[in-house]
Amino acid sequence: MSVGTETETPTLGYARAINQALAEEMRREERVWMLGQDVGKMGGVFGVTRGLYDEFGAGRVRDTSLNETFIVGAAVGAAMAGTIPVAELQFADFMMIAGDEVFHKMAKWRYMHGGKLSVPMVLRLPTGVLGGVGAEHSQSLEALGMHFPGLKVVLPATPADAKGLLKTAIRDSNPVLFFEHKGMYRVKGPVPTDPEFLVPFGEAAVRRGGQHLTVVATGLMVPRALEAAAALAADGIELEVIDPRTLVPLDMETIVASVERTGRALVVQEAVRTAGAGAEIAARIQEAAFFALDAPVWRLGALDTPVPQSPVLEQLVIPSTDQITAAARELVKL
Amino acid sequence: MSVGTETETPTLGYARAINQALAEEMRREERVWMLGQDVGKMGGVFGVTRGLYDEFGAGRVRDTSLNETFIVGAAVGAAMAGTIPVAELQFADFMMIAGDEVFHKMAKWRYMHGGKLSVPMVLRLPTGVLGGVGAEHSQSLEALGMHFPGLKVVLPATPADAKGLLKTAIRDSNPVLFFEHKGMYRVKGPVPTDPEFLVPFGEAAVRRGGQHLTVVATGLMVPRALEAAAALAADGIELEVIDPRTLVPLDMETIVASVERTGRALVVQEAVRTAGAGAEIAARIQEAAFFALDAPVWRLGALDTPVPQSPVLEQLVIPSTDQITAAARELVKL
Amino acid sequence: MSTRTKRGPDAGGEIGDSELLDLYRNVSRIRALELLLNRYIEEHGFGGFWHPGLGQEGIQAGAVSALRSDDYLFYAHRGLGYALAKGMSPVTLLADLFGRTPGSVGGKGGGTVHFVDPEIGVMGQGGTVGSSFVLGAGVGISAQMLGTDKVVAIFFGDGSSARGTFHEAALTASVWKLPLVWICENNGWAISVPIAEQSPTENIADRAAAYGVPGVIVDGQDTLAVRAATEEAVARARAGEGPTLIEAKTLRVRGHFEGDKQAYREDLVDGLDVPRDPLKILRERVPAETADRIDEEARAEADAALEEVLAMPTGGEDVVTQGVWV
Amino acid sequence: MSTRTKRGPDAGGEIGDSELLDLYRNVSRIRALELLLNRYIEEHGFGGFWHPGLGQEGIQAGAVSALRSDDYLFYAHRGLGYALAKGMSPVTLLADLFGRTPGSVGGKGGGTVHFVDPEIGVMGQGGTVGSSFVLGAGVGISAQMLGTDKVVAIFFGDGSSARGTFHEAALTASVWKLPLVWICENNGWAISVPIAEQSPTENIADRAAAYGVPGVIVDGQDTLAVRAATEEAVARARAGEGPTLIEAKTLRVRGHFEGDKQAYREDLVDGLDVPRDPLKILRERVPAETADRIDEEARAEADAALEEVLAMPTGGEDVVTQGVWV
Ligand SMILES: Cc1ncc(C[n+]2csc(CCOP(=O)(O)OP(=O)(O)O)c2C)c(N)n1
Ligand SMILES: Cc1ncc(C[n+]2csc(CCOP(=O)(O)OP(=O)(O)O)c2C)c(N)n1
Ligand SMILES: [Mg+2]
Ligand SMILES: [Mg+2]
Repeated sequence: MSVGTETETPTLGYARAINQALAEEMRREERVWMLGQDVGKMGGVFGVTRGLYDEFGAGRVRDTSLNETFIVGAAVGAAMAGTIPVAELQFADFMMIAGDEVFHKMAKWRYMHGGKLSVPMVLRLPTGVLGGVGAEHSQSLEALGMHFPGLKVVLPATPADAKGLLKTAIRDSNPVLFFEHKGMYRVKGPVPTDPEFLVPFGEAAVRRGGQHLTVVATGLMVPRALEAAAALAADGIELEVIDPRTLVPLDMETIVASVERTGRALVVQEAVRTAGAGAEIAARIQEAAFFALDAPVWRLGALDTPVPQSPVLEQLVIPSTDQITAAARELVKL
Repeated sequence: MSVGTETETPTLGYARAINQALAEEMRREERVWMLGQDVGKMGGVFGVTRGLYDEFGAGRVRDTSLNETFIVGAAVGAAMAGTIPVAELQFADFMMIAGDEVFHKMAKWRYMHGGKLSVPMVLRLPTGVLGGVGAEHSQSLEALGMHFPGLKVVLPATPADAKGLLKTAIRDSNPVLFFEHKGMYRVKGPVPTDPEFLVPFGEAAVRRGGQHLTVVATGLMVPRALEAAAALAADGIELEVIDPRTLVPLDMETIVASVERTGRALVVQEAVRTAGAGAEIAARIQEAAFFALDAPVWRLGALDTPVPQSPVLEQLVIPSTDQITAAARELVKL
Repeated sequence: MSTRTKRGPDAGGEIGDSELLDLYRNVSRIRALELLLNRYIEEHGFGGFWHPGLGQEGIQAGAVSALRSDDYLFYAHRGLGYALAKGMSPVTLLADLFGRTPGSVGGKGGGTVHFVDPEIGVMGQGGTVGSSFVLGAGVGISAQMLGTDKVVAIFFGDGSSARGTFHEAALTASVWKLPLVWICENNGWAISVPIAEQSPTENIADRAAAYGVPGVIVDGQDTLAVRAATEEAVARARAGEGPTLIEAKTLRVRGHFEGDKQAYREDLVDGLDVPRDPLKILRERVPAETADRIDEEARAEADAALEEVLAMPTGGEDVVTQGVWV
Repeated sequence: MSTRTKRGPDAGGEIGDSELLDLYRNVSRIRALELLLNRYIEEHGFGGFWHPGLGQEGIQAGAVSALRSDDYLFYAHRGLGYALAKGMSPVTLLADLFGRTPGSVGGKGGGTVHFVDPEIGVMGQGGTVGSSFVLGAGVGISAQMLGTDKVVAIFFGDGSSARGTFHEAALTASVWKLPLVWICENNGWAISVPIAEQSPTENIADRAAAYGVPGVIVDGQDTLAVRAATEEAVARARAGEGPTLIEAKTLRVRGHFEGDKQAYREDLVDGLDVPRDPLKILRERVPAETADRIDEEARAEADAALEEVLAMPTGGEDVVTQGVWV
């Protein structure tokens, strides 16, 4: 990026990319608005919504009280009645406080009413480990979104995807859970400025090509998988790294086509391994590509423990680059 | 069972077996008590707790207001402070209303406090389809319990297990989610009267032996799988039907040993198929027994829709005996 | 803000003759459906839950009569009265109750019966009672943001008032002056739990002060009094002055659901007798012959509707997966 | 039940000389930790969240001084004062704050720092504020059922009072007369949202009437007044008369977390200046030399504790999976 001139894809942080998506969509469509704790004057506890209150005012950027059932429930109600709310919970974990609103009302209201109402809204969910924020502020809960039909589930792993997927989410007529990784807010990357830049749902991104092993990774695990791939390339082991980007809808075609070539698959997630999204992906891979597989589908995920608060312990719980490297190295030999 | 004389294993309904477990454990241990909506004078909306209020009084069988966060949260608090609460939510779905209490406080309080506190409690959760009670009263949400470490997850499929597992749950020092199938409350079966009859956690039950296909089924799917097995036996296809009984801990040994003999596995759950417990079980089977498998592990589960209210539509959503039969027949030929 | 009490038949505001007849007609129509369903279920049983609203018809019809047809409605689980009064047809409502495809939700909504008609603001129902507090507040936000002066009426029971969603919604709704009217049908019971065990205060409306909104107590058997109280609250909401909490005192005539043995209950009401019957109280304002004719029409309408509905199809695999996503 | 206000230094009840010194010592010890952490974080940064309680020490020490050592405590996220006053050592508390293995939770609790000491009733903390309302009520049930006369003190902020858990717990706690004391530290802010945007009523204590419990407003800068109000509430709870809602008026001196720029705030407090400083107000009751000596000891204790803690290990793979299940 040349300094001083605006190129098509300047470098931007993941958080700023989200901010840009919000600003662009609010400019484009008056009915889009935001609510959440401290999203207004403060610009969000992570600074993601900075400047939006000044541009759009208190009516469209609403600070709420400490009331998660209201934040999500009111968004659902507002969405049914003609506006397009983008609600923020300060931590994805807080979905569990508004579980009835997220997993029942937001997900099912349309179906329960025979398709006569729709719920066009986005719930922004800062997810994952951040370094020291503990068991109820660090979880990766995207699997839940897959188990309650009616939701779409998005998990961007790059600044460009953060922007393009959020814009698509806001334009989608369905309710969308948007898991933005708070540990990646400062990760920088190229981000298109075209206001019509949209990343479609249900199209996985092949982050790196390779013939020995298909690695399916999401969120923070994408850069770690790419690091592992770089390390293994030195030994002649070529990983194909696929980032599904959306879990609902899930692009199994791309994944299965890859596994049919490589004959092996490793699924990596930051979430607790047991009953996570990776279990679903692994189960589907072997359903669809069993006879092409040379080895079992392996999974890496967080240990079966809550996330401990200590930033040191926390990293022992989620998969590290080294663990991905080691698992991949072992799996290609099986 | 001979009429008039008490045998060791008289025939009892699933709901009465639960009632008996509650009564026995409350007699055995004074610190055991109950709370929930209408569990007292009314004896529960499904009649499961009938008679307990009369025997143990209002202090130990407490009717609450319409406050799910209180029901679960107060149970967690009480458990930390020296009593053993058995809380009831009227429908398992209502866990989502008390999501922070169930999946954070109940599950993680011990770990978050360095193991210095414990939460010996049981949360009783009437689960599954009942016939016409709709999207927010019919779900099978046991997979969530697996994804939040710290909980134990129990799913009895027979009256004897309902009793024996509940007694074990009450005596366990960990928090337990006890999913009792409300569609099976009237199912009858032999139930031991020995007050020390306990069914251990983490030991699957092999409901029927067979050499062609391992079927892993839970809850209402156990009798359906057994029906399917009976139908297929006529054609010389022998299913081995395994009921894990507890999902946390999960007895993979029994399942894997079976699959290593049969070479094939079908996992059946009433829950939404995507990201359910069956995904975890299928993923683990192929991890552990890949080289013994002759075919992919298949899964049956509910369609990716909320449960519709109509009793007719509802049965179209969850796996039927015929679907299990058909899938098993196809899978053994693969 | 202090709690006011309005009681007795004379508390009702002005009402024109034709409006009075409309109101009587709706109370009578709801009653006819209640009695019909009672009879049907006694004879045939029922899959699912039916929560009879017998005796609470006056609240439902009275309050809804104070709404404009484009105002929003979140009804409670006790009967079909709310939506009938708002303008949905008994055929649609019964079709929904019986899970038939031509109903407004096509057999998909429920637990307790759901129905929906966005055209006239009927916004549906959740299976978890009290979930409408936050949803309704959100509808109010949209109504405001879109520059309409529509009002959102939210019905709920005394039991449901204990939900945390009430607290979370009420605090912000009051600060934001959302156009809401909360109508609590206090029938003294949450299933088997009497009000004294649920509430530390005598009245639910006593909680209004905590939220800085007016609390109004009204005799729920007096349809005109309910209407008048709601009119005032609606006017306040429409004027941008924020929510009002109305508590209509009534009693649960039948069991929580049809079939409930009510062994927990000492003040059992006898059969279908309605103490201080709202229909009879309102009838005093209507010429007897007119009332008789309306009652007769209401019964005929209900009977015909049920007959029509029982002949309707329940869907199959073609409909079951529709409507999950747009 | 009406809301009463207690203000000013003379509102305090009787207090013996040695109790007064103990109280002063605790306010001073908390203050020393606050200032120490402020300095440390300025110099070294910090992983995790530190929510400074500077200026709120008097509420924390004053209220806790009204508890028995076997009474239960649910502290809030603003500082270490509550648990220090209850009897936990600054070494343990700082070890927990810095995620060290010898801390009471061994590096596992947090978000905001957690600590626990069941022996003296310190029952831990959730990462979701306001979750203690329902948990604390449950502890109160056990206390009652086990025949003890223990009381449960639950601290929370003005912001946290909006949680639905408060409503759900308060209704039943009042009906069941649970032995609870709710202590709201109203510092005027929930992160960036001022109290006027969170609450439709001027005072949080105004909500007490909705729950049929006494509401008491007290000057939170006046440690003795807080103590006196808490003593009364504790006596009431211990006597089986149920909960009391105490609102201590204070202000947030620093940012929500250390590092918060507070660009949203107009009434910024300058640096570490504490308006109406509770330490100074309480100091007036203590001989100056004694106070100086206590302050000096408090600083020394804090410094030594931090030094000790920074040399402590953070655990590794051996501890990380322990304590999930029993
Ligand atoms: C959140 C939730 N908890 C419990 C239930 C089960 N339930 C349905 S109605 C009801 C009682 C409601 O009482 P009230 O609000 O007074 O209404 P009423 O039935 O008396 O009309 C209960 C507990 C539910 N549907 N949702
Ligand atoms: C349920 C929940 N929502 C949001 C948060 C994030 N959060 C932490 S503290 C806080 C503000 C609390 O305000 P208040 O209760 O007044 O306490 P104060 O910080 O002023 O001491 C918020 C929003 C949280 N931890 N838990
Ligand atoms: Mg009621
Ligand atoms: Mg505050």
